[in-house]
Amino acid sequence: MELFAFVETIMNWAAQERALTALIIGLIGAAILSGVINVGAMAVVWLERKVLGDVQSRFGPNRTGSRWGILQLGADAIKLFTKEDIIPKGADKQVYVWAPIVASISTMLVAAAIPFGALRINGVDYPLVVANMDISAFYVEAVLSIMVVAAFMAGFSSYNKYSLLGAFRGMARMISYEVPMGVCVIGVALMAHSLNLVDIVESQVVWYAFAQPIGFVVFTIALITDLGRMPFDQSEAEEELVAGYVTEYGGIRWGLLYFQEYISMVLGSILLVLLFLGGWRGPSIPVITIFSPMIWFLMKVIIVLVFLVWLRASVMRFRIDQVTDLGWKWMLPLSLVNLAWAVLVGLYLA
Amino acid sequence: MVLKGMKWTLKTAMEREVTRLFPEYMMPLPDAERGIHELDATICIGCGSCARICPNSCIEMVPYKYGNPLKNKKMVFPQIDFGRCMFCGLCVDECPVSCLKMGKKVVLAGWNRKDIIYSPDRIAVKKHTDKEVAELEAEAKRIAAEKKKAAAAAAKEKAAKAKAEGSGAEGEAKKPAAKKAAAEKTSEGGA
Amino acid sequence: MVTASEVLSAIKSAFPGSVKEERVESDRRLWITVDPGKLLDMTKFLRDKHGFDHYSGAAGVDRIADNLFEVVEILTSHGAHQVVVLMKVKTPRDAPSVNSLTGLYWNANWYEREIWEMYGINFPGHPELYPLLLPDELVGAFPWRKDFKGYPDTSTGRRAVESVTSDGHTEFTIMPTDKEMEGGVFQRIKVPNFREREEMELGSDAEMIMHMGPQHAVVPGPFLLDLLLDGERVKRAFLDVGYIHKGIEKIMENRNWLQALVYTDRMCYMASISNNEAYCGAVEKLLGIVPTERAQYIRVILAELSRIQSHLLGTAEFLTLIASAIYSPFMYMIIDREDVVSLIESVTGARITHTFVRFGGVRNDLPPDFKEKTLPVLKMVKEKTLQYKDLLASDSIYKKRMVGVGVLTAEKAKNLGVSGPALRATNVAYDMRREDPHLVYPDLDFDVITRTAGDSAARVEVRLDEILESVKIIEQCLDRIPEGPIQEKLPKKIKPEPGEAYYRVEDPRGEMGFYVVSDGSDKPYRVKVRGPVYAYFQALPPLLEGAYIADVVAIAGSMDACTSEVDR
Amino acid sequence: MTGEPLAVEYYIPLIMFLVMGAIVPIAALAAVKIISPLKPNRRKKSIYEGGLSPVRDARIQFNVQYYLFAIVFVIFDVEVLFLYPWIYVYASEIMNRFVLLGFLNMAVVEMVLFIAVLLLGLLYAIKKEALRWV
Repeated sequence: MELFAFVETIMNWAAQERALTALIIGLIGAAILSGVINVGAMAVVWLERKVLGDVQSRFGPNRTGSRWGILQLGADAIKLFTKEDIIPKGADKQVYVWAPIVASISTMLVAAAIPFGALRINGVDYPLVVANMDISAFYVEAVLSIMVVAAFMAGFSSYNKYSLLGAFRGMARMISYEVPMGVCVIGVALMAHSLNLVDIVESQVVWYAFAQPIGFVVFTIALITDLGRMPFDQSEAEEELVAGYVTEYGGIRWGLLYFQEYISMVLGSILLVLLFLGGWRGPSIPVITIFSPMIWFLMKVIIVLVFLVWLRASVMRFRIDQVTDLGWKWMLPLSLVNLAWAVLVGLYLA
Repeated sequence: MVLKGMKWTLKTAMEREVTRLFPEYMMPLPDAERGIHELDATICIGCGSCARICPNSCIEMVPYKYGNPLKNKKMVFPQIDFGRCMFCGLCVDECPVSCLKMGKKVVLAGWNRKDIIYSPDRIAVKKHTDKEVAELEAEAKRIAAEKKKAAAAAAKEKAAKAKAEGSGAEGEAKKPAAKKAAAEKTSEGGA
Repeated sequence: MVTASEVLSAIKSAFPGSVKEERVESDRRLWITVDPGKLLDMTKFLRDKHGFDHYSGAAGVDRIADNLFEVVEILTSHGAHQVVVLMKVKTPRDAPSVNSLTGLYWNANWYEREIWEMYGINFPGHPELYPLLLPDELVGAFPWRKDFKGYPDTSTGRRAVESVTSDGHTEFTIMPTDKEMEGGVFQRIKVPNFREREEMELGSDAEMIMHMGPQHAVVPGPFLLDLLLDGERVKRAFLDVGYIHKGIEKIMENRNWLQALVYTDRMCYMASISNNEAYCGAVEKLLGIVPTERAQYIRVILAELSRIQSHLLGTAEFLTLIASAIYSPFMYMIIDREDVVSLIESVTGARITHTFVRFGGVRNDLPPDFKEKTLPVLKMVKEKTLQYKDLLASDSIYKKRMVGVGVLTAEKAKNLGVSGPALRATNVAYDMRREDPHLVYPDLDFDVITRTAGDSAARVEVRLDEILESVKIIEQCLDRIPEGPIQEKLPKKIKPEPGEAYYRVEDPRGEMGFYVVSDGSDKPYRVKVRGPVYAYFQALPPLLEGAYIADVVAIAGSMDACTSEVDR
Repeated sequence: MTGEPLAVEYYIPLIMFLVMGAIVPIAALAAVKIISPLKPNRRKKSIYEGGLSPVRDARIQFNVQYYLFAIVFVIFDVEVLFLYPWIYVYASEIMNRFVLLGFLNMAVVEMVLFIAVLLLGLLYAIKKEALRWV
């Protein structure tokens, strides 16, 4: 009966005029955002190559499209689209095919609830967000870990030992860091008295990175782990497991999985900026006042992204047992310490 | 902690790249570089030492026009198959007249295997022109004719001597035969 | 100090009448031919009573003229004294059999397996006499015998057979010729192949065997490391080599003395000067010449430069294995190495395969401004190496990953027969430059670097410290190098007197020995290479047991292996 | 149930995004099907394992240790789930009435007790080596 009531509510709602607006907004938002994050991720792939090149005294891409190699990604995309699409023998075909799609869905679902900056009109910031939910922080954190399910699907269905181990490693890593990450989000939400990302940003008179330094560090580490970046990229450690869970993927299927990783990297950086680095808050810039929150926001995101790439170039990889140990024995207690700190500050000092 | 590494990478990011963009910028090569061979066709005597010492048998002696017929009687010069050459430099060391050298050219590419078999013409850095060759050939003919004359004269003399002293020319006759046998042996080895 | 003649008299008094032939070449070399029946006792006597605790290798020689096979066992000591005993055992050609030394020395295993598959000499008492280097089709063909005609018989002109599979792929199979099958030249020996052997070890359903290699990121070249895994822990490791076996030792028998030199470069391109030097040193012994002093200095300078570049690359490759190819200090080491390689190139004319050392000298003299060019590079290398040491010492992830991983104790390392940095990391100061002085090394002042921990971190530290020592050596050489000729006078045709020589040098990776036999012709009769990496590889499986997959990579990387030399 | 508290407007875009997320890869796969050549054979379809055919297959029985990991995770994830609604509650008016000794908020006390019990469990798990990677 509950379900029936729910359907009825939806029908009632759909009869209203607001329904059409919401649908149109949703569709336009989805189309625009999927374009934006795809382009953003492409920019990040290019950025990574260029930054890595710089850090290692190399040029990075420098032939395709002028000295800066900006067309390199186009060339790569053409290659991926024209490669033969092969499903290995012995693979669990359904799961194998669905893994990239699930990955893509997970990132899109995250993108729906994440504010991509704001516009400042008459001194008020209007956030650019499609689904401004009350519990968006909780929602984003939950949906972000669907990515690892996709990775597990990919690894498990491939019928390959490297993939299998990679999938296990990815899962274990997610398991070990999901809890500290959640507790850190709770710490932030406590101080902001809200789980809405827009409210969290707006409540950051002082960045939460300064208000909760431990939480910031733990969250960053947990985020890097969730994104599978160095030094936590055990699930695709190429020296041991070749390419981990994507070993058996080729052509566009590999391209999709690979690309989703970069999209989630962008989204993760945005999340870090929103939760701890004050989001789009920042002084107005004259003349382009309307875009000033956007500029601050993008600047912070790019700095976080560059930091991630830079980290990749300068640290060694942990062993998987050390990663899980670190998660359970250090990150979880530390996140609880942070929570206690947040409770104290939130309850008695504020 | 890992901060030292991060500091180092940051520092390097600020510095200039050390990579060279290859076709535009070639690295400086030392004088001793063992690159593509350079043949001085004007002094090569076509002895084939290089072909014999080559561990990969990539040198073949082939006829070639613009050499010095005075020195190189058969007018054969080394042709090098760079598909097999490993640039060990033994041929250069072995050359008795130092006509073969290895230069600073190292770029070696072709569309197929035949493209990287370099004929004497391609590796020659010094060669005679048509005119010079003609002159030298004339010269060679002249010298050969003179020699023939001299040899005939010597033979006459010798014959005269031999008549006088008995048979002594047997040793002379044996020598060319031995040489011929040796040449056959090497050609087998080369193949 | 114990000398070779003392060892000889001790053997003679303990085993009267069992020494058939004897030759005391110098204080450090003793050649004896012994009674096959007494081989085991005599080896045991040498090991227990006279400190010969290092089995350096074994070589098979086909004496077809005498209708005999020879097996030469090379015994030395880890620092107790400097005598090398080359103990020959003769065995008839029609039923060759020599007692196995695996009971006395664990590391005799691979050497005997190699002789068995190449010559068909049987080793009673060997626990696993399986083919090591040869592909399955060639087992039983005994390709290193002198009467081997090529496989398939090159005289019949039949080569690999081309066939097209059902999905359109061209496959090549090498079949034995009919003549060989009929004539019984080709006897197929029935032994379980590698895969069958490892499948026997598979236990419960939770275990699996994972290939690492032959085409895998961990390996420095194609070899197969199979891990029997329980979860992520290695229960057993199996190692299969021979994927790129080039048969260099056999090729050298078919080239003349000078041409054969070229192939020593290609054994391991990271250490080509050392390999050149080892081969030339052995031939010089046969020829009875000594290189000129200037040539000796040049050889030392280049060998040490080559050691620097090899250690830099070895450490860099090792870092890629525990970090990733993106880890920047890897690139920095490669960049530093480029300068060193350019220096070597300015002398030899080639960047990796130098073919530089010649009998009695070297190919080129140093360029005139060599010293001015070298000193800044050395200074840079020194600075950078100290920085790398500092970086690794301060990196907590590195310490977490490497300290206490892949620990070798001194006893175990000696038993496994490893040498070079891996042995010195266990506090055994065993360095050929000290043990078997050659060139001008005795005049030079340098330390043999050791560490006590014996783990992967210690091995890398030893390597980095050795770079500093090499810098020291080169600086001394540059100060002292005399003027003079770079090439000793050589006979026009290089034809050493019949005889044999064993010469060993300190390769960047350890003990590199060349055993060279001459029959008086212009070609080597037999060349046997005793390479350091061969010993490392053999020691790898026992070292890996109980490690995580991630540690397997680290341990294998810290050994700084070079497959090309194993499959020489 | 009324229309307002469900806030359907927020969830309709999510469905749109879900559809969009599925369409992009499916469109890409369809494009590849049209553009790229397809000539599969046994070798191309074979599993990559270092260039050799694998010994036995990759479907092994997993070590029970993996499940221990998962169980510990489930326990703690539930903890985190409990914490989320608690954020809204602990500082509310109602809870401010339950204050011990003038400053101890009962909601906080309860949560501290709850987490303490779980931490004891974690300690036990660590002690028993349930979290040791295999």
